[in-house]
Amino acid sequence: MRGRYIVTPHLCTGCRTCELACSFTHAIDGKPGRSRIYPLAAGYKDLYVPVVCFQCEDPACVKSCLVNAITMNDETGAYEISPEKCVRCMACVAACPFGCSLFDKQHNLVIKCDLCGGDPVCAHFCPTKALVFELFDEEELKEVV
Amino acid sequence: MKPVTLTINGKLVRATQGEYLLGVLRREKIDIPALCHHEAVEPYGGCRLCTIEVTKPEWDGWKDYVTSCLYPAADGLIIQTDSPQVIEIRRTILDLYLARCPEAKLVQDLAAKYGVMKTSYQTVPEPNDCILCSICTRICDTMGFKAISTVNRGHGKEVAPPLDQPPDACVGCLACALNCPTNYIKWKDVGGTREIWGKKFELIRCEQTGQPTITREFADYLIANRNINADYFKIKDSAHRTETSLGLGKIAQWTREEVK
Amino acid sequence: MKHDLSHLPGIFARHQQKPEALIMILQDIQKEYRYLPCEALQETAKALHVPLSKVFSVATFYNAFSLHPKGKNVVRICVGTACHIRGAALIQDQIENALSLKAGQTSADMQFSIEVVACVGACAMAPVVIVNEQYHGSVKPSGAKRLVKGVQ
Amino acid sequence: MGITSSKQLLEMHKECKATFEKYPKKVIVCCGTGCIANGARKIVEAFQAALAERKIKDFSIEAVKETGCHGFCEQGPLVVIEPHGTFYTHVKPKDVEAIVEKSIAGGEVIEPLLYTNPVTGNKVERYQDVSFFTHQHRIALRNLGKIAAHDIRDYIAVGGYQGLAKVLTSMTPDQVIDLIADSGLRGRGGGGFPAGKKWRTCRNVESDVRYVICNGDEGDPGAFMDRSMMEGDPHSVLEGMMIAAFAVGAKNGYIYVREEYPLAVIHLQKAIQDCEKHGLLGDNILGTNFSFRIRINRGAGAFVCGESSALMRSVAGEVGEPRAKYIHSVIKGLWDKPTVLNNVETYANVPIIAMNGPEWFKSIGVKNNSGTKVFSLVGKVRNTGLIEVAMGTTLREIIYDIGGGMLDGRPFKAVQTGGPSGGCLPAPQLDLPVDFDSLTAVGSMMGSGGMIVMDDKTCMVDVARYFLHFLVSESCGKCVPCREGLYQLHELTERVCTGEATEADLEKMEKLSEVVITASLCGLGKSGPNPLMSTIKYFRDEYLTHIREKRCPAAVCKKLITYTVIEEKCTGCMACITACAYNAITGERKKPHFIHQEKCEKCGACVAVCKPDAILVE
Repeated sequence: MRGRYIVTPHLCTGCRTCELACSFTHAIDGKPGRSRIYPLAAGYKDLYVPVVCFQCEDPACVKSCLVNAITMNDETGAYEISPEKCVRCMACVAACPFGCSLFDKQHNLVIKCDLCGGDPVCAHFCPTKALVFELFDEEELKEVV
Repeated sequence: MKPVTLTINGKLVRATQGEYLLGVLRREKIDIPALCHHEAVEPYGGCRLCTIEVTKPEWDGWKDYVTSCLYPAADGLIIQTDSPQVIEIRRTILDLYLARCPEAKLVQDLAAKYGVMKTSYQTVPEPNDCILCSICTRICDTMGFKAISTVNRGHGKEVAPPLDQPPDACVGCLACALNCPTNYIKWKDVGGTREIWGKKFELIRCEQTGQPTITREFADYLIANRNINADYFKIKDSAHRTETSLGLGKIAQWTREEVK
Repeated sequence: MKHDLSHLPGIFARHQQKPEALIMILQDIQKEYRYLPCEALQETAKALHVPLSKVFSVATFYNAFSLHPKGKNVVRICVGTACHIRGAALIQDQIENALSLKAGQTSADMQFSIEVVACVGACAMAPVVIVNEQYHGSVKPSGAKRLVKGVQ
Repeated sequence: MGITSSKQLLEMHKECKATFEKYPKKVIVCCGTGCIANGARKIVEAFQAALAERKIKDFSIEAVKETGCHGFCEQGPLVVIEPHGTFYTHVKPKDVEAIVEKSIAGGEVIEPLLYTNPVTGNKVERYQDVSFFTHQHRIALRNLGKIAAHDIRDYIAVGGYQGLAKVLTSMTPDQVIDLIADSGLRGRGGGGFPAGKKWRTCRNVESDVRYVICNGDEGDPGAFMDRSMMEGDPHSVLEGMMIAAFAVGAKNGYIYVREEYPLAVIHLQKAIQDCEKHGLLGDNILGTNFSFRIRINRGAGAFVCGESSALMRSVAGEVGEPRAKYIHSVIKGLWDKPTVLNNVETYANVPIIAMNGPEWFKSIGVKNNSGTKVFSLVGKVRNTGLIEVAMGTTLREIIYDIGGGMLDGRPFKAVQTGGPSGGCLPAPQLDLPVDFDSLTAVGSMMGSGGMIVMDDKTCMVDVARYFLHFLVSESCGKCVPCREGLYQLHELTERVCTGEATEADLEKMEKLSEVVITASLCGLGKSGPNPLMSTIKYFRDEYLTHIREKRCPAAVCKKLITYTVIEEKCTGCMACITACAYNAITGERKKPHFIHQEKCEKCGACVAVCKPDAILVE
């Protein structure tokens, strides 16, 4: 299952539901994790943008990782950080030009959006449909892959 | 990738030929202790705690005791992860560890789990918390810095920077210290400077928030060797996110006005 | 201590600066300077493009290398099994006494170093003491002192 | 000007043979390490000087050969006059003049220089009749004491490189492997793994590159077989490696030599250069498409580098830490390529097996253990030296027939085989046939061939402590059972030696030993407790005497012994007083002396100088 986020900023109210959804989805031992998605004020009145990993082509996080802990999940197309492999050197956190690799202090983990295995929970919870996760159709998928 | 079938503690389990058994066992949620294992680096086989018992029908009852971190899966292997012999090996090793690292919490806890509360051997003359797992040196090697290594050999082995001087090759990434199982490697970050292995580093300050990020040396290494745009390191992640939202906001605002 | 490092390029060239020749290069350096000076290790790392940490690791792993200067005269006492059961320990006592040094040490005036070696392969003449590459076989405790006094 | 065909090699063989046999008489001066240490070089110089001034019919300095070790190092320097075999021992430079005059020119025998049989007291004229040699069967050592070690022409004269020629021109690699497999040759380095099987595995691995390595890192203390072979007959080793390389398909070979063996390095280097000059190493050897090169790597003092994976890392210029060998180094060895690693003696056997065939080799030795084995017979035995016997020869034959029995007539107590990985065998095991399987069955092992004989003055606890001390300092430190386990075993054994141990400690030692053996990463740890285990097994009483009575029956363990003067015997010569570095002895001339226990360091200096044996150690 591969797809992409469709963001419609003027629908976003900055309610931070997506953030909560992310945080709870990534809880470990019942402790919510740090959110991988950040709905931020976008510089204009009533305008918010949920900032989340773009799953770039040739991502800086992957290039900066010296232990190859960040790899693409072939099924979802998401770049995922292996928590066992990650050595917490903060290279990717410093290198991502969008600030989407983060350090979760509570769990002592470097984290980023993993698309929840192909069906991001944040999008489900967005009350205004500002954040939608849309699957690629067959033709598009061929292009992407 | 040939699939194989193993018998683990009496249960049939599928695996891939040649993959190391520790991975298979952990996938099966079997608790196998290991002190020198780290997924970022090649298996080492130093602590021997992940020793298991293996046999095959054609071995005529002969059993081998092998470290699962390095033993490749093969069809028909029969594995026992907690036979009395295996437990005895682990208990003895932990007993020996306690004689070397009596104060290391990790070792104490693991030993206690195996019923060893106090070492039955002579504590070594100068005990410390280094368990000589080599995770630090192997991570440093894998990352490409090769700044620290083990020196001497045998019982006198230790981890040290070359010539016992602040290592030139160290970029202050802290990976050695942050992955040390017993937190033996000391470092400190004070007021935008970092110190580790006797070497001092300036941390980059975010141009917007003034907060410290990684060391200048580490960033320079990534710029030079990993082809990462130098500008990315000028601000910290939160500032990057703000910039991203503002950038996207501009486009959104423009579309909004268009629509109007 | 500063060293004349002019011998090093020749040593590196003799081994074509190959990283796998590291051990042999260090042996040649040790032969030249009678130990491995820090500067030489740094130069070696540079010339072979081998990390300094690896050079240091190798230099401290093998018995043959010393990071401290050796004395002008090196007395090596073989403590191989054959020598051991024919009384190498007594010989060692005598020599250590005669030179007021312990095995592994070098005298303050840099005249003598005492080393023990696991076996020099001259077991048929046990016990063996080697003074400056000269082998002495069937050494008696009473004769041990004379061996080193002879050099003094 | 190289040799480009087997025909040319045969011609060269004839020519060299003619030179080799030009003079009816030959003088063999043993130049093994032992004899050199005793002054063999000076003997050679003396011959040169003596013959420079004097012309002898049918003789010249060319007929004076500096050969490899004869093995009888105890009696060196040795000089043999061939073809009669007149055997002169303890030769001094001043004797040379007489040897030239009487023996060479005159044909007489110089009685005082002959070997005296220690049992009968009779003089023995020919070395063939010396019991040390008569019971031996020399295959690997075939050329030692026969040809000049540094002269390729001598080697070719005695049929050298004919095995290689035969293999290259008339056999396929698979046939060579079959031949070695059929012969039953097992690795002489210790484990006894069948060489043919190893070669076949290597050949069958798919790879573009393969390597052949010769393990000359003879680290076992108390062993010097490989040293003597590398020094005395380097070409046999090279030829064996070449045949192996042809069989497995390797283009490059390495010889890893201990750094304590400088002469071996020099001789091997010379041999390699000579081979290159004659086209026996390099491209298209003997006109075939077989190409092979050999390089020498000097070790740097690490016993663990005798372990194959550690050795290979050391050849690559790295720290000699072993790796787990669940994938064997034959498959993934040097630089991760398939690699055949055999030891010096194994290779030295190969050329002659190639020449004489597998049936011949199998006819020597016993079932599953064909051929011979070289041992360094040392310790408290009369005739110490290098020996080679057929597999299956008993310990008793070796120690009593070849070794001439115990030194100073003291009782036999144990023999240690296999070095730090082996064990100590007691008197009831004397009739054990010496072969790989029999030794392993009784808790020792063949090892590379050290055989150290011990008498009642050897403390078995001290021997175990000695080996553990050695292993603790030689452990690479990678794995816990070896690094920490052997350290603790040494500490515990030390406690036995000082009388602080309890019987519970003894049990603890046995249990810990089991774990170290099963759980260690490499052979060093896996066999490390053997000396301890075997001494506890066969000499438990001695341990118990240390523990219960705080007494060392062999009077070795310093903490448990005292030195006292036997007043009736003391002549009051004051020699001990002068010798004692700790001022622990007082007394007046011609009056019995006295040892002050609180000052005595038990160094043994007094015993060594006491002529009337008046010092009691117990």
